[in-house]
Amino acid sequence: ACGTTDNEEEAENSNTENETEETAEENNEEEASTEKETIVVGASSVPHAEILEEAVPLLEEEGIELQIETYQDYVFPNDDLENGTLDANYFQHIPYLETQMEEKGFDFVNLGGIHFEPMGIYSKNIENLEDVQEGTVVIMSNSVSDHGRVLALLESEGLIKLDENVDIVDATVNDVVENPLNLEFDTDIDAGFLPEFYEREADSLVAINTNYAIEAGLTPSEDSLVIEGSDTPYVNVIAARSEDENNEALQKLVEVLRSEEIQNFINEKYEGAVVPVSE
Amino acid sequence: MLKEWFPNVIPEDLWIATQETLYMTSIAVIGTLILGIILGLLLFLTDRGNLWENRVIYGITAIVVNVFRAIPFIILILLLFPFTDFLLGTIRGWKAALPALIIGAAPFYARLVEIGLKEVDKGVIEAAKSMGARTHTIIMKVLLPESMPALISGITVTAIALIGYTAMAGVIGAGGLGNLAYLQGFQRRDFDVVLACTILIIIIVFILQVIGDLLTKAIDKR
Amino acid sequence: MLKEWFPNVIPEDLWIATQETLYMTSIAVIGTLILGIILGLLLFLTDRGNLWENRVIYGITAIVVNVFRAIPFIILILLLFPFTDFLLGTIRGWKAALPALIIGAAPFYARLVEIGLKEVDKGVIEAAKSMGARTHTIIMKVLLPESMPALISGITVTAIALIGYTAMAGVIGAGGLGNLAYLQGFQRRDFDVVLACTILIIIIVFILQVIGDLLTKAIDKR
Amino acid sequence: MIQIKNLKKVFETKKQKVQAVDDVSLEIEQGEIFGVIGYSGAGKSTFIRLINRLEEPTSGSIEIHDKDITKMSASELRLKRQKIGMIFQHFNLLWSRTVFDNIAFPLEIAGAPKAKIKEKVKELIHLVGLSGKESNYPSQLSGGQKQRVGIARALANDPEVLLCDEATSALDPETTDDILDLLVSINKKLGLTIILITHEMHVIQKICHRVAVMENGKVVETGEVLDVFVRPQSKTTKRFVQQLNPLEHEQDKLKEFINQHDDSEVIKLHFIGNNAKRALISEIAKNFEVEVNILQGSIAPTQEGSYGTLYIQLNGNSNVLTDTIHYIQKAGVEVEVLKHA
Amino acid sequence: MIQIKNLKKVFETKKQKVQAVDDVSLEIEQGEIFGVIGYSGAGKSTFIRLINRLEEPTSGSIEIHDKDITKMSASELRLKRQKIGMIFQHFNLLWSRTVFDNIAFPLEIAGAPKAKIKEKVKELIHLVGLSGKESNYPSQLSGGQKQRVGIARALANDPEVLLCDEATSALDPETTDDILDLLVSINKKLGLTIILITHEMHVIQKICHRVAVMENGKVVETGEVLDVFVRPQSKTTKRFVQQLNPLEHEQDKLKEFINQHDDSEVIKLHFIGNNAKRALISEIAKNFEVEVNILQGSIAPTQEGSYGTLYIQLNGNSNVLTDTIHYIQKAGVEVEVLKHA
Ligand SMILES: Nc1ncnc2c1ncn2[C@@H]1O[C@H](COP(=O)(O)OP(=O)(O)OP(=O)(O)O)[C@@H](O)[C@H]1O
Ligand SMILES: Nc1ncnc2c1ncn2[C@@H]1O[C@H](COP(=O)(O)OP(=O)(O)OP(=O)(O)O)[C@@H](O)[C@H]1O
Ligand SMILES: [Mg+2]
Ligand SMILES: [Mg+2]
Repeated sequence: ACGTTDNEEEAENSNTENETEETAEENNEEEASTEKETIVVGASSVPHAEILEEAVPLLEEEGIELQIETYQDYVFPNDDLENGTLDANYFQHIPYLETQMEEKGFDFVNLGGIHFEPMGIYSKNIENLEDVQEGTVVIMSNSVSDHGRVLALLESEGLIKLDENVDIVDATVNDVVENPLNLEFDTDIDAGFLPEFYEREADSLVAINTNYAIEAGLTPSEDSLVIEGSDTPYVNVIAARSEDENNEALQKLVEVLRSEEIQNFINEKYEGAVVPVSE
Repeated sequence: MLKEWFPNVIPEDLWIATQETLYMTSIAVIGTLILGIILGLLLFLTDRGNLWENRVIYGITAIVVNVFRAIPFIILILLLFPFTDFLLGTIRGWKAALPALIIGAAPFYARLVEIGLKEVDKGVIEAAKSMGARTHTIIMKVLLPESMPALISGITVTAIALIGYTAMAGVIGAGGLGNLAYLQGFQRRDFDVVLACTILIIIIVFILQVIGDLLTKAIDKR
Repeated sequence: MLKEWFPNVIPEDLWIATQETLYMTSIAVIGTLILGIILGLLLFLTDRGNLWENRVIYGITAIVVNVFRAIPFIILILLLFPFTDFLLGTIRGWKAALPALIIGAAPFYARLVEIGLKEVDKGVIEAAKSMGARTHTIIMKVLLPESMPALISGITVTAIALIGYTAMAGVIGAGGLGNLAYLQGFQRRDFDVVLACTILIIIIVFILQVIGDLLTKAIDKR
Repeated sequence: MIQIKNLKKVFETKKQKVQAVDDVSLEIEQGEIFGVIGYSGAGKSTFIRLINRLEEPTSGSIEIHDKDITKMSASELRLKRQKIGMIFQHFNLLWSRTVFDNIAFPLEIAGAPKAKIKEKVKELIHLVGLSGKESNYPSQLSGGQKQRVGIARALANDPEVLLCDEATSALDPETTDDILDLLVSINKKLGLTIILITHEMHVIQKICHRVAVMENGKVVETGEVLDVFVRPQSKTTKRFVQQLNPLEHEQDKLKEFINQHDDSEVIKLHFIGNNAKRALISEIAKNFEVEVNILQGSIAPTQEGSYGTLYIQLNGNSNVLTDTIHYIQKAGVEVEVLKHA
Repeated sequence: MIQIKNLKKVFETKKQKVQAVDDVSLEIEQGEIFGVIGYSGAGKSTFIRLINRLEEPTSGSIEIHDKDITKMSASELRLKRQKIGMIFQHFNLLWSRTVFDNIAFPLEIAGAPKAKIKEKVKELIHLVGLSGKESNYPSQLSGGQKQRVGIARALANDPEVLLCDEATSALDPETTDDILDLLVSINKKLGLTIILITHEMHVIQKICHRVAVMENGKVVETGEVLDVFVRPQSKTTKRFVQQLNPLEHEQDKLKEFINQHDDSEVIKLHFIGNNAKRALISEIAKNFEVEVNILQGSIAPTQEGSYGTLYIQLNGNSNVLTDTIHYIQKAGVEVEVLKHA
């Protein structure tokens, strides 16, 4: 099976049939909803796959079988959406989706935002951003799509200045034009390791996605030195091929994910690390 | 007890992942064995002072072997997409991981085969030559049998390394225990899942090692 | 030309990554060599019918070796954080990758060492015993020199595998060519970067292989 | 059958060049048993390995059945080698095969059918006296047993030529004799040509027709065995021939005897061919006023008549002694006077 | 010095149990050169390997200097072994070391200073005749040269006991003699005890004081060399003793001679000790009306007098022949009548 890590038994069953079904799937969707319909959604492990897992029984009631493919990286889910392996994916935020569509020429649509994970900057020893010393290390994940976000946060706090000609979303550490404190950037840590770095690199600033921060036992609202607010553009969305813009099953999926039940689940489970949106 | 010690472990997932690891590893081991022995023999035979001494073929084989050992696994997977797609019609799932696994591991095993073949007593090869044996016969009846303990220990080592590789094959949805440990365990910080997966991997490794050791011992008549 | 063929390659980055790879690999190779030979000797000597025959120590060594070979590399890195922190005072950068690299590669090399030692002529070990040699002397003057070609070929193979591992060490910011290929090349789809990194890796691998082969040939007097 | 012309082999090590085989020319007939002797390091093994091209000659040619083996293609060479058996100084058995399978190996190479292999191997195992050890591995054999496996293996494929590198040096006399008898009988029955390195002269004496003596890579002497035995030319050959009378060369001990009898003459008699049959000693004793005392020596029948050496002491009047010696010389026996009265 | 009691060694293979050494009890004196002979597979190598415990005995004890070696701790055994040199049947040289370094090895083990090692090794290389080959690797040596490296190595550390497993079987007679002389001189100078396996009886004859004959793991005969030579008891021993007269056992050839002279008597004379000095043959010729013809045989001086066998043919009147034989017997020479007139 294709690396799924689904919780639900229903999903489990389809897992083994997956290889044989894979080619047939595309046809199935086109024929639409006479029988039980199957949609395949690619997702990152946390929290996307977990949220989807919660939605499985709800969609079941609607006669839709949801199959979840979990991905380790951020490149293949879009590739697979393009080549038809997936019907939709749920792992990326709007800026990333847009860049990808532009660069790779993907013909995707945003079916709707589901949540955002506020990025926060934490440090074990530094109490306040005013106390940041000269030459302090800033640690962020190795996901290129996070870099602009973190830099934007730092800029908003006046620690650095970015090149005005560069779109914030695409900014990298090479676009820092003013760096009065000579901050050192460490940009290639696997996101999963960030809590460890927070713990052990006590004198650094660590930019952690809130979900990992919570897993590590931090309380974002109290422990963060600075955290993204709800005005963020980094909302995670369900993306699909443009031709499926009006696919009923996918519409249902978005609907269910924005339902009160799921929103409550998100709020309870992630305690602020993942914030549901229903725009 | 399982529930108590491993609250986040879903037995079915674990079972499926184990199967995936076993499938991937066993098929990849077979492929690696065949390809590795062929490449290893080529390296050995075309080397200076040996039966098929041939600088050109040796050079080419050495380059192939080294290049494929050198490429980071994730890049290798990427490079092999067209080939995998052509061969299997898909580039996802554990089957799609096989070409990369085999092509990643075979050059490595080829070197171990070469090391083993170099240890074969030259006098014995001479004896076979003096009997007028074809190179084919020398390979099948002298080189391989006389280096068998090293070949078996070598494939054991390679098989265990392959298990490590399968974890990386997770990026293309190959599944397996390593991937489960990373995604459900490490990323979600459910360390009981990591532990369970690791224990299962260790068990598999031990079984492989024991089989390898027993075979080596049974075969070694020196 | 560089600009034309590799528009996205930043030479300084490439240079730094190359250095990181070289540093990581060379120090890790030294560590692996030492640890691997010690573990390999332990495995060999405590095995049945050998000098230090000892079921318990053999069992423990085998378990240690197998467990560390079995754990997926990324999990190994995680597990080693406390140790790394204690040892180096940081878990960042290429130095922090060393413990995981060494502990990941040494068990593997240990098995290759064991294979090499098993090929040493038993008659020669007996000769040394008959002269009243201490085990220490037998190790230093018989086992190691007589298996030297296999040990050198083995460390060459391991060193090249280590280069592959350094790519994985990228997850903790260890840098290196493999990581550069992944981050700047793969993630951003700048395949010229992947190509440049791969070429550099291949060059390093070739240099390693040539050194290994030359050494083996110079040393093998059979 | 085998014509060797100007054969040379040079080994180069870092520090020196060794001329292991130096301009050797020889002819060996079909059905001949040809011995090669020489000191350790003389180049014997190298020479024999050149014959089936296990060692590439530096220069020179080796023709077997009028085909130059040094110019053969790989496949011709292979077929030729199937008919050249070789017994190695260091056995070179496959550790991974049992005694049975080691002996079966050349038959497998030649593509013999299973049933024939089985029969042939069983017969050979019996012939070399290894019955009961069929399924032992080489590591479970004694030195001599390994040697015998090597011999059986070399004979398995009914070779036309057999190259033996000290084939019996690890064997006790009884087993040696059995093996030599076996070789001779195959030689007679099938016309097998044998080239045999040894340092045991009685092996040469027992089975060889001709012998070559090597020294520093050169052949310093060749000829019929008896000729070489009787009239060894080089120092090396003389030393080897002494071995046949294993006690003869202990001249130190002989000296004690010589000095004890100051009034006697000590002479060395050399019997060549038929003369040894004559009752020489008793004739002397009857015809001359001398006392004859055999000090030391050895005498034996060979195919071309008796051959041997006796050291005898003659006591008597010096005139009589001179006459006696003349008498002996006239009888066709070589005399050497070691000590005058 | 070495006391061996009820020593047993059983090898078990899948198909059979081999009693390689079977209840051997022996005593070997300080300074003795002790030979061991026996057919291939008799258990000689196993026996000698038990003495320095390279092989663990199945049962029995081996005391060297009154200390049971089978009960020694590892470190005691190690120190003991430094004083027991061993020459292996298959040399067991380190391929990674040059001739010089191979010989230096036991000295390094014993912790000798560099300068002493250098001196000692040079001396040994000279003694075994390998000058000029110091920096060769074993793969660049001939069989006999390897053997000599093994010998030099075994002697390097001035051992008290030397175990030789066919130490000279790969050597030509000249080199063998040199090596044996070397061993004897060390034996005399330093009181080195030597246990020596060989199948060359002249080696036994030349240097051994006592000899044991093994058969199927058992010692079937032991004793002073001359005793065993003169009065071999077991069939095995007889067969080995024949080797000393390398031509004697060719009874087939002898028979031709015997049949040719129908009117003669063929007798075998056995000389033991001083009798061989007497002018027996000439006395017979003078005193009796017989013609004496020496057919075959060998005779030689040993330390305890001449020793040898002669086959002679007596032609004459049958009464006279009987008298002659009586005369010979009275002279103290053993007589065996092979063919009556
Ligand atoms: N490891 C073993 N396993 C089984 N049998 C063995 C083993 N080693 C020796 N033997 C058997 O024990 C017997 C005695 O062997 P050993 O090597 O002592 O003979 P040897 O007298 O030295 O003969 P040779 O003169 O041929 O060297 C032989 O029959 C041999 O096959
Ligand atoms: N590969 C080699 N490299 C260098 N020298 C060599 C090599 N092989 C043999 N020699 C040398 O060539 C000479 C002849 O060796 P060869 O083995 O032919 O001697 P041999 O007559 O068989 O002696 P032995 O009776 O001791 O076996 C020796 O001096 C040896 O040192
Ligand atoms: Mg030789
Ligand atoms: Mg033996």
